[in-house]
Amino acid sequence: LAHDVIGLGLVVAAAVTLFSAYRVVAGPSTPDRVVALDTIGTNVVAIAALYAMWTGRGLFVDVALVLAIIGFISTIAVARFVTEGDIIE
Amino acid sequence: MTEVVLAAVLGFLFAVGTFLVLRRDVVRVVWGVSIISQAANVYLITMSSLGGGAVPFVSAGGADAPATVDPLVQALVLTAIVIGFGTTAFALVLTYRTYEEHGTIDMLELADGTEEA
Amino acid sequence: MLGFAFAVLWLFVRGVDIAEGGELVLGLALGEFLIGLTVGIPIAFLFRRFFSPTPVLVRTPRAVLAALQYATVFLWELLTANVDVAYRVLSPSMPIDPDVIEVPLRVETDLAITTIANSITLTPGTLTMDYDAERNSLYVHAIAADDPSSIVDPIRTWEDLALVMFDE
Amino acid sequence: AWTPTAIAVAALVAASAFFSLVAVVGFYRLPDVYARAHAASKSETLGALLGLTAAGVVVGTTGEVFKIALLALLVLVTGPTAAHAIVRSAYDAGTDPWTRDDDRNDGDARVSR
Amino acid sequence: MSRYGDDTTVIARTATRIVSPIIFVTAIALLLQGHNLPGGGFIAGVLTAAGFALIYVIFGVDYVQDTLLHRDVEPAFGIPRPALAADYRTMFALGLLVAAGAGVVAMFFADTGFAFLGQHDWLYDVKPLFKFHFASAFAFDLGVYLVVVGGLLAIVSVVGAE
Amino acid sequence: YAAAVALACLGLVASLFGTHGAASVQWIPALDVSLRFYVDGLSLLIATLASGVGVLILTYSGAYMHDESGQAKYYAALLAFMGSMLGVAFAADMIVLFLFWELTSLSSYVLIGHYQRAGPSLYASRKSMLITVAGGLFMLAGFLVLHAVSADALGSATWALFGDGGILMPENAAAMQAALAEQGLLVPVVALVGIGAAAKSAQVPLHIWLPNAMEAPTPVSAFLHSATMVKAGVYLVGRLRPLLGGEEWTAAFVALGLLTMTVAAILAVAATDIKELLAYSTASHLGLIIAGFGFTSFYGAETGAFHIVNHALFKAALFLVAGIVAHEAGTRALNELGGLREDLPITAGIAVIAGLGMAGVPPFNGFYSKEFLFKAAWEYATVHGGVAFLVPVVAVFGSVFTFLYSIRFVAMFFGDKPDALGHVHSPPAIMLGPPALLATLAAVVGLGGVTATFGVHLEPLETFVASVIQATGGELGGGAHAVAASGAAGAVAKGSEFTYHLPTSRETLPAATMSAITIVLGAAAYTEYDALHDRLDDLISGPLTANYYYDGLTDGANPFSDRVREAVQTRRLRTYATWTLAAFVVLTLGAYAAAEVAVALPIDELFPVTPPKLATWLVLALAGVGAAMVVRANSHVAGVLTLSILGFMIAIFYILSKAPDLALTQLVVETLLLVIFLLVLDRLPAFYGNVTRSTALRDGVLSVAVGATVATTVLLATATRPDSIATYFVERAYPDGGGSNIVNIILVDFRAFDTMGEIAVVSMAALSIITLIALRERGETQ
Amino acid sequence: MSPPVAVIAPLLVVLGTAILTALAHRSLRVQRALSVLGGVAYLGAVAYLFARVKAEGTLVYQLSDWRAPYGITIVADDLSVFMLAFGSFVGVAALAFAVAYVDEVGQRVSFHPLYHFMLVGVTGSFLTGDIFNLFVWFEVMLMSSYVLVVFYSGPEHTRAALQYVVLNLVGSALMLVAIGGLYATTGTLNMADMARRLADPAAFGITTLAPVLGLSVVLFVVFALKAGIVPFHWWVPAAYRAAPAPVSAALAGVVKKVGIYAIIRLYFTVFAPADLGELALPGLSGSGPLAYFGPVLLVMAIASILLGGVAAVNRDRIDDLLAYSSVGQVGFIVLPLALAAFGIVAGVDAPAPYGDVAGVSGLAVLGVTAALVYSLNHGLAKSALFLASGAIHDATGTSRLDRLGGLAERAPVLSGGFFVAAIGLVGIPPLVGFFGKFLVFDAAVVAGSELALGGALAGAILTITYVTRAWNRGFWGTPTEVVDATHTNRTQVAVVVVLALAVVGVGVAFDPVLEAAIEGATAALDTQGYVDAVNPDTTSSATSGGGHA
Repeated sequence: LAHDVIGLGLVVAAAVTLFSAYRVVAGPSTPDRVVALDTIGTNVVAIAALYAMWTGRGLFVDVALVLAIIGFISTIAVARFVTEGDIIE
Repeated sequence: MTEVVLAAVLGFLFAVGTFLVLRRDVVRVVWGVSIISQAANVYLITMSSLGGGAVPFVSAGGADAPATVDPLVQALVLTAIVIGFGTTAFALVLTYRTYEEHGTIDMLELADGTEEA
Repeated sequence: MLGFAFAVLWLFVRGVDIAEGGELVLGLALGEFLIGLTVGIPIAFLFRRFFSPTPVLVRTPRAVLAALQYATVFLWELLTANVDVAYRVLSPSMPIDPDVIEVPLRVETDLAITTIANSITLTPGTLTMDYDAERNSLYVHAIAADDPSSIVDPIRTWEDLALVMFDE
Repeated sequence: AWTPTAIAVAALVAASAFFSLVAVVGFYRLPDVYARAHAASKSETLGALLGLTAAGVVVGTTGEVFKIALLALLVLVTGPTAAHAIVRSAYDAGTDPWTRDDDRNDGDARVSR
Repeated sequence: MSRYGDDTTVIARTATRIVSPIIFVTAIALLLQGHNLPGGGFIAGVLTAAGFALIYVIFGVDYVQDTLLHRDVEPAFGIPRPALAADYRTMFALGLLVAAGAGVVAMFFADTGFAFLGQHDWLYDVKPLFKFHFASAFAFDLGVYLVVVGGLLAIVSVVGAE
Repeated sequence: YAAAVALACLGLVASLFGTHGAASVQWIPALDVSLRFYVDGLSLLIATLASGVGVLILTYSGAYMHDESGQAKYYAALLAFMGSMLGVAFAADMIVLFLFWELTSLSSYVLIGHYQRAGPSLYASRKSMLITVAGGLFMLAGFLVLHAVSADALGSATWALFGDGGILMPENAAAMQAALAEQGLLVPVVALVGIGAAAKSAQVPLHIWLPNAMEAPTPVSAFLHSATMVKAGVYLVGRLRPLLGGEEWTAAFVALGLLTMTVAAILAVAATDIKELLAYSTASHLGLIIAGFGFTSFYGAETGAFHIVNHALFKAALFLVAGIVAHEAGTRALNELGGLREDLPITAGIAVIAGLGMAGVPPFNGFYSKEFLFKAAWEYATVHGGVAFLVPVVAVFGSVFTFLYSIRFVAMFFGDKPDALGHVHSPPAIMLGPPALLATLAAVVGLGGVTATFGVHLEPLETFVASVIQATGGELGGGAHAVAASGAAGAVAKGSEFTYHLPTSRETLPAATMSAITIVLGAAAYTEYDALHDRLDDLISGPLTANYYYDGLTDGANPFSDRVREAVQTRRLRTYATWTLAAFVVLTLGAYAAAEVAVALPIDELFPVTPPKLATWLVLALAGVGAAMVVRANSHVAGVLTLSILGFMIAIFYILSKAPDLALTQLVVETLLLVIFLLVLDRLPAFYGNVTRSTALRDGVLSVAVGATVATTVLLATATRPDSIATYFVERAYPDGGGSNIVNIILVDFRAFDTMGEIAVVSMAALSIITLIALRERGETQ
Repeated sequence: MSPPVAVIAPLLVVLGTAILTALAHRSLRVQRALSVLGGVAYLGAVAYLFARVKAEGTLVYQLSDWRAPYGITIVADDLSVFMLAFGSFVGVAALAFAVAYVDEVGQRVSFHPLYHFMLVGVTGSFLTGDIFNLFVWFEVMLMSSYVLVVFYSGPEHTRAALQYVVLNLVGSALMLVAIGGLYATTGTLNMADMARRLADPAAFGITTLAPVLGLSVVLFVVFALKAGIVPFHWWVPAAYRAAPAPVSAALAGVVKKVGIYAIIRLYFTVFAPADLGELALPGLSGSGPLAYFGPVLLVMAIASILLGGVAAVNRDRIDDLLAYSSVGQVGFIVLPLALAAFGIVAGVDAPAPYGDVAGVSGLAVLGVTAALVYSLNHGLAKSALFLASGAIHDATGTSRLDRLGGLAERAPVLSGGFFVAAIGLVGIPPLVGFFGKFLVFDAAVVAGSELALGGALAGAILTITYVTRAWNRGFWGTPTEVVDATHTNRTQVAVVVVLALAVVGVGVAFDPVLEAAIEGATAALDTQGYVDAVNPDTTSSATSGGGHA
């Protein structure tokens, strides 16, 4: 049961990345591309964690850990870029 | 498992990469180059044609040696990723310098800048 | 002593297993803790200036209770918040009328402000848009803001919890 | 098999998948940037949180429970901060929030490019 | 305490203050557990560089420079503007030295080639507590870590100060 | 005091008289090329000529140019030239011969370019260098063929011309010739070597560098032209005569020789200044020598050998006289030089002796050698009959012109002196020394012939020329024809005894008549010399002369190379990338077609569908879609964001294919790349190149070709699973890697060298970005 | 000492110097001293390695002694030692020149580390024994040459660098593709092991060898791109012109050779024993990959000789002329390789000095020897010319021929060096150029292909035209006013003269060089010697991992 629910979760994650990728592409303005990207990032975090469950071994968790950090960093960087140009004043 | 899908996607990635490389403005060229190097990295992974088998981590204590996807390819890809990153970052800064020197970033009139001295 | 906090954090990161096979073996944890100490202290040394006067939360016991009940209220709000956001999003007629309201804050240590901002974002209906320093107030974007006060007073409850927690 | 941990895991994973979908649906349904950012990042953070607790319940040796706990804390802290950064940048980009009947009260705009 | 904060609100700053130790400790953890869990010098280096990049993004280079390392701002001659670049250069040169040194030093231990036969890990363990086997592949990892951190930070800070 | 040096080496040459040895020191034992020196008649002749004339020229130039700059370079080059000429004379193997051959052309290049400020001397030096070195290359090709052939003719391949196993040794010249013949390589070898010899000794059509080489100072041109350099070609022909002697050799060289003789003589008649006249006459006399060597009969060898001696004597004297005249009178134009007799008396005497020798008037020495040529031509005509008769006719025709211009040269000493000259004062004694010595030697040789009819021979000259003759093989017996007129007097009884005397006996009548005809015709034609002169002028301008082709070639090459370069080096990256990728696609598909690979589309194990497989498909599909969206991104920021989506997708793909720390690195690298992109992007202008349809179409086709190639490579490469070395890593990583993370163990422990190289790349990336930024402030090229 | 650490010594020396100069970026004099000291120590280490290899055959060195296919082996056999010998000489000469040529700030910022990293890449790629490592060292070499080309980031430096960077990034991606494919088909990264597996595929579970040809072509494209052969030579003129003179000397003398070496090593040793059945394309006879490469190389060689020669005739800047002529000379290097490929396919054998190595055809030995000798000549003469043009550029401020006249009077020593090097390029005996050309002609004659002979002759004549043209225009003639203001500084001239003398010296004492070249050629050609020098272990491993075919 847990196994196939997690399988389902994986498919959901793939779906989520697909839909939000559409938003990244067709988004009217830059910020909501970024929002889409950020959701994808955190979502992929959940995906990685789920996949860790799926294979049963827990070493994808610190992949997920790094992934969460990276998503956050890229969002912050893009958020700064959207406000005004150079990031490091 | 998914040679066909993978091969198609990889071919497509390379096609998009070269297409971008052939555009006029330098940023797209750099994009194309970075897409190509990332696709080359993925291509390397497919080379090991990942069949079944576990993660390439023997557990602590190292009893068994299950059939893992082979770790050599991952080492090669890891090296290739960082190398690609270094060169792409350099290419980026180079485009930025080119723009500073020439004032424009499209290839065409980069073409007919006069040559002197 | 914030090197000490880093040692604890290191314990968390390495994921030392305490209760493996029944009883807790502290030996391994202690070994890891010492490694954390040798790793944490240089980081603290490096970032000494970084953590500006993080309020040395002298743990007067009331603040500890306040922190505990803050965490429970936070968890509960988290669950209810997303339910009605999910409900609000999924219902065909989207009952949202978003508007930006401005909430002056009473806390002014910036750790308190940050916890307030984060907890607001995670509770239903509000997202902190901006914070301007000299007026010490938050711009909150409410998604279901039928009237400003029903949005403001859950923020007040968070505040007087935070006031107790950071005791200033 | 229906062991209690399996039920808990199934429930948590289902809930996390549900909240992730809600975030994406929120993406499409909500009209303007703030609402999108508002709904998406909030429920997305929660989705990740539930998935992580599911991982916490499931995982083998308890060595990694702390990692997952740390990951949960990280998602909890960086989620709203990222959303806040995005919304503020959108706000500085000058896209004004959409209201039901397009009237606004007591806000000011500061545009820098 | 000097002048910034015009466009980074306090929330972003304290969030970074809270998150960035986690990033650094994770990076060090990834470095130290490189041997038997996914880790190693690369990811640790790249992650630390990302952490520093985050700090540059939020706080800015000058803030890091004069409050963190209270280095004066004037770059020595021939260094681009952030004077930090000078000691990032030494950092990655040091990393290269550590990596090459780890190789050459291993050459003397087991008079084999320029590398490390199974590391004679000097596990100095005071027996009741931990046993910390310190691999000499770790020396190589440390070299890689220093190089990646120095290099990427030099890149980010130089391009950033641009 | 350079003369002292020359005297020293004349002494050395003198010491080699009469010896007959071969000395060799190893130079490159691997190729068995060794410095072989072989001393026999022909080489001694060339060596004495080079060193003897060298000594005279050096003393003469001591006075001639003691006021010009750059003398050290001049003397060094002259001595180097003489040394290399001696090398050519004594070289006994092909590579060493080629070595000294090229060295002569190099030193002549330096000598002709002596006036390095004057334009025409630069032009002349380049022309001579080009022609002689090009000729040398052809000759090298010929030698290589000879070398390759000698491998199976003599068993072991050698470079040696003489000494043991040398190809010109009499006992295996025949073997070589036979081997060349049945491989059909005889004609190309004769052609290649002929071109080399022709280039060097200024045969038609490669004679064009000769008149231009007049720019050099007179002693140089005298030295170069008359005495030595053009002798090198003749020496080569003489040297190879016993090897390649056959009727296609005769046909080739006689035609070449006689053609040069007439054309050069005509051009000499048309010349207007004395050095140019002497240059053309050198070319025609060399044609005569080559024609002589072309004949495989005994007379041919006699002509060649004897004429070399005579030509060196009178031509060197004439050049030095011309130098004196040009130096004192100041001008070189023929038509305002006249009546130099009463204030240049002894030079007049010298000029008369040398000039008449050149004309071939009895009893001067040129006459005997020309008569030998007539004998050779005549009995070649009698033997072959038919068209062979125009050989003597051409010989007579050419020698008429020779007679004409030589009388013209002598005539400028007689007659009235035009007042434009003023008083030409007599040259200092040591400028008169060498010409006087040469003229007396010429007179002695001439009188030797007169006394030969009365039976007193001058002994050493005849033995010397005899030794030269059988060095060039003398009578080439190879071949079916017998000497039809073998009724020659007892004079040729001992096979190689060489005498020259006035025509007394009866059967030299046709030769004597031919020479009489030339003298009469010449004297007749001399009266309206001027009319003849300016009719020749106007019909030699334009495309008849080879000069026109050479100038066309060199000047035409410049714009041609510009157009080639414009076509090739368009500074567009697009063309470069298209060429590179097109070549890549063509070569790879060619390789696949060549190896007829079977591309198998393994559809069948798409199933069973398991959720991670589905997830990876979705992710991969999304990666592809993301890449496509990058193309249609309408702003830089959008492109960067989709690129980072692509990065995320690839990271997920790594996670799903169980590569966690690859995912980690890919993710973090992706973020840092994103950060750097953003840092760089806001500095760049928002410029979006819009594409025209045609270019987009071509790019599309090319990129699809590239994609297809890569896709086939993927399909082919993953078709088979050989047993790779990864299994070894898996089970050895833990015990002696000491860690359970195999990837890290491989990176850090097994293949640490790659990691080393790769951190070098990272550090260089950092260093280079610092450099790019640091050197920005002073980026202007100094 | 047990395993020959001499093999790794040059690499360690250069790596150490690079690191130390990078560390000492404060004071310029320390950098210079360290850099020149490191260069000299590197030359010493290479000379020592050369002596060891000549004394006791190929030295193989397993890094951290993991058996060959599993660790990285470093092989110093006669071929790589030959290339390394003159590569290091040219590299150190260019370095000594750079100390006096590159300006102060550039040197203190990062010239020395970068240059030494380039030398690291060069040495690594010469000495390495496996393909991925070759890729890594290519990257190191490429990366440093990117930077060195943009060193003075003027407008058309950046432009040239941009094209160079983009082309090579695509090249390295393609190389990754080829290496991955090769690993997927043969299952190993080690060259010797790969040669062994290609020799009899069945023993290693390799079913088809067909894709190997394609993959080797992809690899060849990358090497051709690096060596600057014709359809891939686009970056050459721009990069050489944009780079500072010592860098372009190093590029022309060393980096180009790395491409040539990679071509020789991979095609003549590694891929030679693979037989793919009969090739299907018309006009190709024979069954090895060399049968396919023979004509390909021949066409590319002739094309590059003609194109380089013709384009070089009318250049009016010296380093432009030298750039095109180096494209032409590369044709001369590749031409005998094509003939060697023919030799191997058709099995013609050559006369004495080359014919007596067992098992390989004489022509192949002759071809590879000709290529090696010509690349030696090209390395020495061309880099002397580049350095001379740098010295001229530095002394007079311009390098346009029509503004240089009569340099021979004002700077006699420099022009003497230029003259000797130019003459060496033309092929006047007894300089090396003659022997290079002579061996190429000899190969053409022995192979009996007029096309090659004609191409070589045309190339030789074209070389004479542009060399005499450059010499007449630039050095003779009346001195112009920029020439009167020259003051050459003496280390530059000293380095040029040293290289010119090396050209003469190598020519006169050609015998040891030829033997070294012949041993290099034999080392390149007999794979069996190479394989059992490396001797990868033959654990026909019972556990074939993954379990499906």
